[in-house]
Amino acid sequence: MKRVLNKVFEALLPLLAVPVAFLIGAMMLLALGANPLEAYGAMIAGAFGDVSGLTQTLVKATPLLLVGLGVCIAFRGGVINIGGEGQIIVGALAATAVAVGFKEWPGLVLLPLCMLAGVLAGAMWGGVPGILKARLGVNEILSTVMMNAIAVQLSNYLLRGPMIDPKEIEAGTRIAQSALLPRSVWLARLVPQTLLHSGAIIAVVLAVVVFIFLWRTTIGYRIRAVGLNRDAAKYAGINVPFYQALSLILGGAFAGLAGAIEVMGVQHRMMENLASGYGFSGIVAALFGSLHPLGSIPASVLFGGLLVGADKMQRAVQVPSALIDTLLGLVVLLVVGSQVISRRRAHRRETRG
Amino acid sequence: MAELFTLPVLVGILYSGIRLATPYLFAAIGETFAQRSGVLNLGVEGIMLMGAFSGFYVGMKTGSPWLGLLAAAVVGILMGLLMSFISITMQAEQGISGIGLHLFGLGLSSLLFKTTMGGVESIEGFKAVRIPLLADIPYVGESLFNHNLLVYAAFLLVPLSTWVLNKTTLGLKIRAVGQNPQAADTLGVNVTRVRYFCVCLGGMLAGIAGASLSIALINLFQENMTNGMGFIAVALVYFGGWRPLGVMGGALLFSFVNAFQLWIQVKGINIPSDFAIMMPYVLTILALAFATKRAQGPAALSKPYERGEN
Amino acid sequence: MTRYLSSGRPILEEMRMQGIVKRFPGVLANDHVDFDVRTGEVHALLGENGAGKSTLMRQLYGMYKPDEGKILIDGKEMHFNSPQDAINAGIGMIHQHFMLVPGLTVVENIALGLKSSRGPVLDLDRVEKRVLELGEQYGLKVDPRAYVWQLAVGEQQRIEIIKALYRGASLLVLDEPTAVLTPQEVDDLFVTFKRMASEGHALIFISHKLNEVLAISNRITVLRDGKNAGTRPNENVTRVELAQMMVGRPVILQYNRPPVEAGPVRLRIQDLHVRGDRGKDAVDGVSLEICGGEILGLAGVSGNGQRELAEALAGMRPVRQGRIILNDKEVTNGSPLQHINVGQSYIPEERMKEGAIREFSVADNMILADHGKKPYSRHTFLDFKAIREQVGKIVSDFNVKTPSLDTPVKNLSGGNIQKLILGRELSRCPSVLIASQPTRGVDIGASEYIHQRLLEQRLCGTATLLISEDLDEIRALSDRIAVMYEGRIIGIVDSKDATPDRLGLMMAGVETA
Amino acid sequence: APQATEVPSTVFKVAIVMPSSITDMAFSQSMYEGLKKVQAEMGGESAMEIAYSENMFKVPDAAAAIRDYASKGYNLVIAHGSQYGTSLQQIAPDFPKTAFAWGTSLDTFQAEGINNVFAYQAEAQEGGYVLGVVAAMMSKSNIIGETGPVDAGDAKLYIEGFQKGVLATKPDAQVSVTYTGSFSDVSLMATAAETHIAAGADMLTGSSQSVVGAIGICKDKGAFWFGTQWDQTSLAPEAVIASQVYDWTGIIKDMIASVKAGVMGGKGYTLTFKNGGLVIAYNPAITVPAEVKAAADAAIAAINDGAIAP
Ligand SMILES: Nc1ncnc2c1ncn2[C@@H]1O[C@H](COP(=O)(O)OP(=O)(O)OP(=O)(O)O)[C@@H](O)[C@H]1O
Ligand SMILES: Nc1ncnc2c1ncn2[C@@H]1O[C@H](COP(=O)(O)OP(=O)(O)OP(=O)(O)O)[C@@H](O)[C@H]1O
Ligand SMILES: [Mg+2]
Ligand SMILES: [Mg+2]
Repeated sequence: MKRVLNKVFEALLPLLAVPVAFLIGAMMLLALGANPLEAYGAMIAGAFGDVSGLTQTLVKATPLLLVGLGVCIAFRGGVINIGGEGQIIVGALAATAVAVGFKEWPGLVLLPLCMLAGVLAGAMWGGVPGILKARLGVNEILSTVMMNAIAVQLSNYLLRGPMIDPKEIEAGTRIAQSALLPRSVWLARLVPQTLLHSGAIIAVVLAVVVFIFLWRTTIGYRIRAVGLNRDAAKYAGINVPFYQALSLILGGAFAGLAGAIEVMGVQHRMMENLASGYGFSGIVAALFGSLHPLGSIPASVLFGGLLVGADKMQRAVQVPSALIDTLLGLVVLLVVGSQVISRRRAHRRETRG
Repeated sequence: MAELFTLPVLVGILYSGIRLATPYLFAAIGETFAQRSGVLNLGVEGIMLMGAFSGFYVGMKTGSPWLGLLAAAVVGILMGLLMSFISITMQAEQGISGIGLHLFGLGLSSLLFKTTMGGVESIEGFKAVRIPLLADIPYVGESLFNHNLLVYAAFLLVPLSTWVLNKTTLGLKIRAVGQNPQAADTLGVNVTRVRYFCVCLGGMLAGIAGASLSIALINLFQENMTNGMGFIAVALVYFGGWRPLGVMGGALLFSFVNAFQLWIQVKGINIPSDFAIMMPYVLTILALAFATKRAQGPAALSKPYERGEN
Repeated sequence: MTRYLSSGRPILEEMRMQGIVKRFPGVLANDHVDFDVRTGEVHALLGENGAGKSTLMRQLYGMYKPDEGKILIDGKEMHFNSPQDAINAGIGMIHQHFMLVPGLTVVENIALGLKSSRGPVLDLDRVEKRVLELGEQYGLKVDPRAYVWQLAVGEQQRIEIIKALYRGASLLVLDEPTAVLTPQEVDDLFVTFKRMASEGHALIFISHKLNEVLAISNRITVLRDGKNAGTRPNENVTRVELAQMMVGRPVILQYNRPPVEAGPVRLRIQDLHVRGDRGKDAVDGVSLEICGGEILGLAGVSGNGQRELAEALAGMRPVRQGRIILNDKEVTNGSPLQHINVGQSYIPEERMKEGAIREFSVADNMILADHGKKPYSRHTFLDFKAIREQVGKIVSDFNVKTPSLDTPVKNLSGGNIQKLILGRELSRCPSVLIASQPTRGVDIGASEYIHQRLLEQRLCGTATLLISEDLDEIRALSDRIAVMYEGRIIGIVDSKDATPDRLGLMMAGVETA
Repeated sequence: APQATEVPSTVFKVAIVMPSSITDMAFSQSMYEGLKKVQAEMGGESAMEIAYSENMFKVPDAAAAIRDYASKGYNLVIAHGSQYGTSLQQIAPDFPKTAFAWGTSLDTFQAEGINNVFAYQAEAQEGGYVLGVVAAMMSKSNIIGETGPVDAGDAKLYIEGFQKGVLATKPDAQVSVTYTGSFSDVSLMATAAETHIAAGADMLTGSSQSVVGAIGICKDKGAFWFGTQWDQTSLAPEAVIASQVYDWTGIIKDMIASVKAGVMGGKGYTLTFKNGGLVIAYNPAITVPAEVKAAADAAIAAINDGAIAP
């Protein structure tokens, strides 16, 4: 019991760095002529203080968690997936295409089909770097960065051509967005009058599934083995390139699902900038959760809350939105920078024990 | 298609490609140093933005692009120091520190821009310097030898950094620290110091990369003006197999194709612009996929070093 | 008054470690250890795997800080914060685990950290000249322009030694420098060490080979479970006594090898050609057959193709020409998994890199090759209960010393990792076993155990290819001995006829009838 | 909890949510400055309060902001991006006491039974046409370059209108169009301008906040530029001939008056020459020949009376 408490304490220790980041932020706020107390009050209240804030936080946490799960798998498999952005986009595109294309189909069939389409598209977008790495040794950082840019252009093309909302053409405005998804694929709202949708539950369930997958199945075992020591895994008969590719494919699949769920649960249509930032924020969420699927759950909520609260703060005290990025950057830097403190504490504890 | 393979087009691609490649070269060669020493710095983009802003601001206030360049370099070093402290001294996971640094730089550069300038302005940056005889070479002379100083500097950096990495004691230390920091440590090489040096050098070059946009190539600052260049620069390090010459190859390939796709559009070739815009990204992946020789990365890349932990 | 060595360095009269305590998670690696060495002597440090020898020396070299205790040099207390401090104090160290940078050339590795004669610019030609001189002088043959990753471990060891000689320390720590050298090389090296001692150097020498220790040292200290179990002058001790001091019980130093009915041919290698890292054929037409119940020893100086042969047999290195047939099934250029599925086990030479996953727990490492099979898993789900049961049994059978089954393998000593890998591979009841240097760096107690298990395996019909540079081991275990020279089998002799002299000649490339 | 009642009725509270920043020299800045102007006319902060959220490129964030402002009792909440429409349609019915506005679009959702939404749209093609006429007449090479972010929305309207204007004036002129695929890639936009100039263009135009990069290139290379959405003269007084300026003040004032009169929505506004929402701002530093200005004025007149439909 004490051991568990110690571990939990050590996991939370880095969060003590958040106030330090906020202290620096407070100085910036003062310099901008805003009242830091008012600002941070608005931030915390905005993110967790009422139903509206809390639901917004959870809405944000959902894609972060889904992307983060993919990041966990990929990192555990020893590959760095920074292609989340692109994978979200293609996942959302695919889900939209299926939903709009077969809008007459019953929701019972169409809804899972849309999610599947998102998963498959994301898997494909992660699979290209995966297979390029497995077959031709192309570094995945390079290919995932490039695939992000390609996805953006693909989306630009589809959303102003084949997939554009016919109403936009009629109206002559030609805004690059798809038609509205049929209601049958909208994810159920968990709290009326808010955006919180059942995708959040799917994400949490999947976190548990990923945990079981990574630590309780042979495939997960192989992925972790490959991630930690390729040579040893190879000698043990594990097909290293295959599992590297698989981890990128699964990473992509989760990001793709995040995209699908985002259109089905929140936006109800595909539009530009759907992904913007989630691909990277998902990495941050996963790493805040120590690359553990279950740890990613609170980490995503925390990071989602930070994003929502920061927006609220910006509105409450009217400072440039750039302050938010600055503050988030500081939080990330200080939190990861102080993780070493809890590592050292654990080390000391084990050395004494 | 034939109209694309005319002399003016090729000369135009050569000229634009070289200019486009300049910020990538600075940033990617800086990142090459960081990675060769074992530090993956994903925050290049944020540093570039800070360099672009500080270079522009100082250049504008003093009227001297040289002072702007100096400011960008100093700010780049400071950002590098921050990255070093977090990822080397505090041994944080490097990927995420870099993303944090990126967010920080992105935010702070716009914040400073908003509070100090408030709106987009332009300045007189570095002027093109025509190299007398060379620029007179028919066809290619103007494309190659009529650029501003930072463009030349970026390309001179390639042989210089190759030489430093391969022929100096410092370069040897960098390579050793990136592959087996423990071995280097046991020989009395100060792993921390070498990594700090490389990350700060990388930061300085990323700062200059940003400044090359704001005080030499485009001569203005706007929020998020690098628009993902920093991440492409990191990718180019992998493309180049951690060698400056290879990095230059990647930067030029990417930039030439980018210049080429604009010509496709200008010449009204009938493909959707989005596909034209994709070309440099697709070709960069393909070029690497079909390259015959593949370099091995620094073995200790992105692994924090702690003595005794081995 | 300071005295000086011929290299111009001051002589280090006496180094004294007092009451050194060092803890690691779950382990008390050094428990109030006193240890000293004086100019002109070779002081040997003995102990089982995990006894704390390397840990003690790493503190002397500034790699760890002692939790308690003092280090005194010439009576002055020293505080080493980094190896650089130790180097400045005149200490040099050859590390048990090579401290080489694989992607650099031999000269670059040696020049690393040294001042260059040309200031900031490297002067590799000069280093190369000096390296060749040293190699000549001490009988250590190296190719200065080769990349370290291209070299066999024996060659890497020579580079480590040259690195230390090049730097010329007053006090030199040698942590198992002979583990991968041939007897001839060891003899040459000892001449060097003796000369260094007589010049006024102080040397600390660690080895698991008792005859080496007795041959070279003036004094011998034995560590047991982190404590100093006693320091003796060389003259007063015997091998048997030392073994008993280390292990705490008598150790058999002789094996009997009962005759076994040879079974069918299990491993057949036909005209095998395999490329080495340097692009040439490292295995250049090898043909061998090993029957069930037989141990075929493969002797040879390291770097003659043994590593490449073993890797090809494991399915890790492409075969350029020729065939490998395992249990009548052709597996040429098959994946490692195919080899495993046909019933092969493999103990790799580079155990930390290829045999185990450092961050994985003992239990996870035990199931590395078999995790997909019963009883470890069912329908892709791992069965933790069965795993713990089976693994617990192997751990206790093979006497692997570990705090728990959940301890990350990186916290075990090398010898225990070795036993773990061996336990894993042997408990799979392989029909063919490829064992590369199975007891290299392993203490005598553990070697004894490993040898017995290999002999037992022979009784139940395993065909074993035993690759080793330890002639005693080869001779004690093998039924037949093949000698490899420059990628070819230069001859195969029955172990009865394999005198050390004859083997030595064959290893030097002389074919004997 | 909503605190709508606590607001003193004398202060009119306006909030705006924008996809880019208030200093983008384009779409967002034009609206923000319009609000500022109206504020000044109404008597400063005591009469009208302005709150803004910028860089809201993520629609859910923007939606949260819109909802937030509405619940805080703002009288008019402007969703300044067509991508916000779907969200607005869901939010507006929850706050019948708040007036909303969005653009660019003309859909006030009255068909869906919503009565508290205004819509507005800039007829960007009108100014595009007029500037196209000017560019065609002033061009010596008869080659004209246009460069935009993405081939959609406001940019598309403007670029097509410009093209029509050029071709109506000089049918043999050559107009080429490039897109960079991004609203913020300043560097690629600059290269696009470089490419147009290399292809012989002497008159250039483009849309989005990233054109600032292209303007700098025009200045360096001696080409001329036409701006849209915002008067871009200040960036390069020697290169910008004229800009189509969006003047939202008329619309804003009308909306405020409506709200004060109790009409919370249902009106679709357009920004046109006719209603004074579009203005051609000539750069005083560059002399535009009188006959060119006359032709431009004629084009405006023709557009206003419907003789030309750009
Ligand atoms: N970095 C470390 N972290 C945790 N435990 C360690 C570490 N280094 C050594 N140990 C533990 O300390 C003990 C002593 O190890 P040490 O390496 O000193 O043994 P040794 O006497 O050199 O053994 P060998 O003969 O195998 O080399 C072992 O139990 C080992 O597992
Ligand atoms: N190849 C290696 N790379 C990194 N760390 C290692 C390596 N080998 C051993 N260690 C570390 O050293 C610690 C102590 O092991 P030690 O060095 O004493 O092994 P050893 O028994 O002497 O090795 P061997 O018997 O294989 O020569 C281990 O706990 C492990 O953490
Ligand atoms: Mg040891
Ligand atoms: Mg050992």
